[in-house]
Amino acid sequence: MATKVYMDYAATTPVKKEVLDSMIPYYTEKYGNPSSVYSLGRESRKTIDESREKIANILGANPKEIYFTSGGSEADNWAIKAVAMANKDKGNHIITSKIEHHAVLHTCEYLEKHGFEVTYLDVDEYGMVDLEQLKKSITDKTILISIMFANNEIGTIQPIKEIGQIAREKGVYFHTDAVQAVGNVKIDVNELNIDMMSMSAHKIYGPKGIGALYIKKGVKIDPHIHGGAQERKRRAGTENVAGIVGFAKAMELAYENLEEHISKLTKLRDKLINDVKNKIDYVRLNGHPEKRLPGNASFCIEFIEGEALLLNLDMAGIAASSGSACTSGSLDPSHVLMAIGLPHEIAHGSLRLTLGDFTTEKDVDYVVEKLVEIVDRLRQMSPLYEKVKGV
Amino acid sequence: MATKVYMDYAATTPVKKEVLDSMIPYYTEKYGNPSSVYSLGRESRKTIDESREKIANILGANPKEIYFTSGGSEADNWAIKAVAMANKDKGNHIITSKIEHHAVLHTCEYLEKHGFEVTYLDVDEYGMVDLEQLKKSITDKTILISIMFANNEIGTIQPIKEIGQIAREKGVYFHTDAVQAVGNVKIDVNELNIDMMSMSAHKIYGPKGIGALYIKKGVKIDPHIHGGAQERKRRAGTENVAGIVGFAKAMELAYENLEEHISKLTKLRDKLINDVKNKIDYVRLNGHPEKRLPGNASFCIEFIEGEALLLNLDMAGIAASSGSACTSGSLDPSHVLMAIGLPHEIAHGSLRLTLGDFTTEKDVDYVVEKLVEIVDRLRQMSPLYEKVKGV
Amino acid sequence: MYSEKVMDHFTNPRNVGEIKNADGIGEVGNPKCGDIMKMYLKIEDGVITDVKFKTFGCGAAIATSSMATELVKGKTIEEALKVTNKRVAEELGGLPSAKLHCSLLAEQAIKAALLDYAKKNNIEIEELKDFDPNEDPHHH
Ligand SMILES: Cc1ncc(COP(=O)(O)O)c(C=O)c1O
Ligand SMILES: Cc1ncc(COP(=O)(O)O)c(C=O)c1O
Ligand code: FES
Ligand code: FES
Repeated sequence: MATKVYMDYAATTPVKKEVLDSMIPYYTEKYGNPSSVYSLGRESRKTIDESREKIANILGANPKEIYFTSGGSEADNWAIKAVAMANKDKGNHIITSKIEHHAVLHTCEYLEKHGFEVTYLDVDEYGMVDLEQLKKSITDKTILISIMFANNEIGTIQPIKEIGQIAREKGVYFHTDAVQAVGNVKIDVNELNIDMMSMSAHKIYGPKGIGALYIKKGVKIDPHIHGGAQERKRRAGTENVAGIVGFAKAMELAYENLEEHISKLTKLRDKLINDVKNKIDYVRLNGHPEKRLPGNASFCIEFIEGEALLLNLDMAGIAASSGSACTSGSLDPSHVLMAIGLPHEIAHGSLRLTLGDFTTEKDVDYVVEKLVEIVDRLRQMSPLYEKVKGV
Repeated sequence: MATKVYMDYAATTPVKKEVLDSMIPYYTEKYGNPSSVYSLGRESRKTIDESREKIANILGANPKEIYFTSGGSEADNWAIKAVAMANKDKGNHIITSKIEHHAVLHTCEYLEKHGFEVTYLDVDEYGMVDLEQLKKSITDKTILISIMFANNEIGTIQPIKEIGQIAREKGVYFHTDAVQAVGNVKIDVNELNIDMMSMSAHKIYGPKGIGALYIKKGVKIDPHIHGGAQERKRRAGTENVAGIVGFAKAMELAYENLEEHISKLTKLRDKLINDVKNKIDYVRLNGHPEKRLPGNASFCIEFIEGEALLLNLDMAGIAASSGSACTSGSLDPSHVLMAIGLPHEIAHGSLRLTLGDFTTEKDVDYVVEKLVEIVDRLRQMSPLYEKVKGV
Repeated sequence: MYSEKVMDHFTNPRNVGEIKNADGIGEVGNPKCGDIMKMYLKIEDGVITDVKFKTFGCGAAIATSSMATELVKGKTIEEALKVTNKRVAEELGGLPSAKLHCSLLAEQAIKAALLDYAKKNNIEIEELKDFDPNEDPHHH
């Protein structure tokens, strides 16, 4: 069935009209290679510089500290692998958390195979890292702490400033995957003590395939892609000019109306959470009750299985997710839900509804209505539910 | 001045209308994340699969052997670094040539710093590698040969099939940077004995920021970006769906009309070469006289300096290049022109004119007319020309 | 990349050419690094009455030669010696950092021409005692 209600904004977003409009000229008439010296090329270079500046200004960074990448995953890989390589004479220990995105976790696992040691911090039932455990984990050999800004599944927002403060005191670099936080949280990289930060455009109504890594001046890090002199010789490759323009436009739009965006989403999300809790029993909200992304509503609905639920929702025209999109193909329950202490069978019934700028109250009502029906139907055929209800 | 005649198709190309049209829906209504299970996501997945298939079919490859990247530089980096890492127990020796793109050369230099040994093959005056030297360079420790298909500056096309044959006989992997060859040469990866091949869409009227690496089944290579399960777990990151669609469309268009494209460009190029040679003295054509890309005309114009020439051409509305675009910012003469044996001062006067699908005969005439004027003026003020002419 | 002033001097370079029977001729640079500059001076009573140049070089090299000739024309030898590459670059509204070294060529060419003049006329110019016109300015 065609999608009627899209509630998976954390997976990706449509490109806003203003964003697409800003991109088109860079495909057609303004196609010059930014490295070329003639006017058509210089124009592209100027556009990239301006885009970089816009993004830097929003984040309180210097334009020279913004490096464009092909997305959030590349930014995560770059930050972690290249800081590890550049600082291995100093130490081989990295600290991260158990609820990171796979782009961080699998990169850390790769480094473990190549002589690095990684501490995966626990999180509490709300998905919060423990600052005391973090402090205790830092050793002489620790070169990097990588903790995500906000979690993509359960929406929990970490105490970034405090983590950065601890890192700075110990002389350890601090990287944060802010792919989900950007566009949803006010971010000043200096105020928050961030050394490196990953971003991705397609989560904030920009195009897929473009993102950035903020690298604070002075951070010792290897280049990521060798070749031409692009991105200050740290990330070679002809620049995705249209993508960069679209990313900058999306950032601008997101931060122009941040307060409004947050208050609108929070209101809709709270309505959704309350309605679901009121109309369905054996439901729990995952993630932190307050310190969460404005558009994130993540539930565990007991006695039903995630895939069956998603398929049913899809048949009702509702696009939703169970855990993160990237792992939808996998059969294992989400590592995030396991980390917050949910037992397997409950983690299996997770449902992530994420709201965005085009979500309406009517959408919320429709989703709740359909969800009640579907959950009811699935539970009727669940032997687990039968036992609980004693039917 | 606004660009009147674009003659730098080797640097980048405008996106063709059909290509852009094919991309737009994936920004607007078909924005689903390909990893999502609902219909909007499945549609994106299907589109990616179809695009992969189209590209694979054109190259005689299996769709499972095509891995999308953010462009040619990333593909080069991936192929070389990740084959090196995955096969270092077998050996630490890599063979490449002196005229590779910086994405290959700088990657090799990086590996040299990390315990690998690299042989940089010489080329003859036409930019051709010597197959005998190649054979002799292979040792027990050789794990990879990386030789570009066609050179971006001088247009010379290498004997790829023979190189592949030698590599195969010796049990060494063969990677080729085909960024300039794709869309200009018929390519069957199996016939040509290619194990890995880098491609980039923005050289063939597709968008910037998307490319691919062909990896033959069975090649032992590490993943490039760790994270989600995209690209068969070898290159994580939400797929640039619109970019992939545009890339496939561009490939389709390029190979639908390959013969026509080649014969049209060859004719225009030969006219350009002849006119320049007839009207300007002390000019030499760089690269192979026959085995060259259909759109490439690379000259050395003695007694004048490249940048001054380019600036003057730009003021006449002509977009051209001196050496490769990525190094235009650099003061060193091109490594390619040095490798074919040109002395510094001659290499400094290089001019690359590259023709493409929108080039007309009138364009060629205009460029020749302006070039004659500009060369004359610059030579009038050149103390070197003065000596030769004995003025 | 270049300021308007640089582009102006590049497009319409002043004082291009040569002077027959020049009183001083200086040629500096090194074809190996791509650039050569030749400066011709006409000097009467210690004053530079005419100046011409030829340059094989980049946009910055041409523009700085042109500007340098304007700055020394009508000046005394002492005044001409004060025309540094920094001054030339400033007069042009600045140069991109990668191109700053190009302006050195003009300064060197004027000095070389003055040295040639001094030698021909057996005069000693204090400021040029340690000056070597054959030194490659790119390798400073
Ligand atoms: C031969 C060659 N290899 C690699 C590249 C790099 O490709 P991209 O700009 O897509 O990274 C280019 C062009 O820039 C090229 O001409
Ligand atoms: C927290 C987080 N990090 C990283 C990524 C990866 O970003 P991208 O898809 O742009 O590679 C995502 C989303 O997929 C994410 O939610
Ligand atoms: S029964 Fe299908 S995933 Fe377990
Ligand atoms: S004079 Fe040498 S690069 Fe400008």
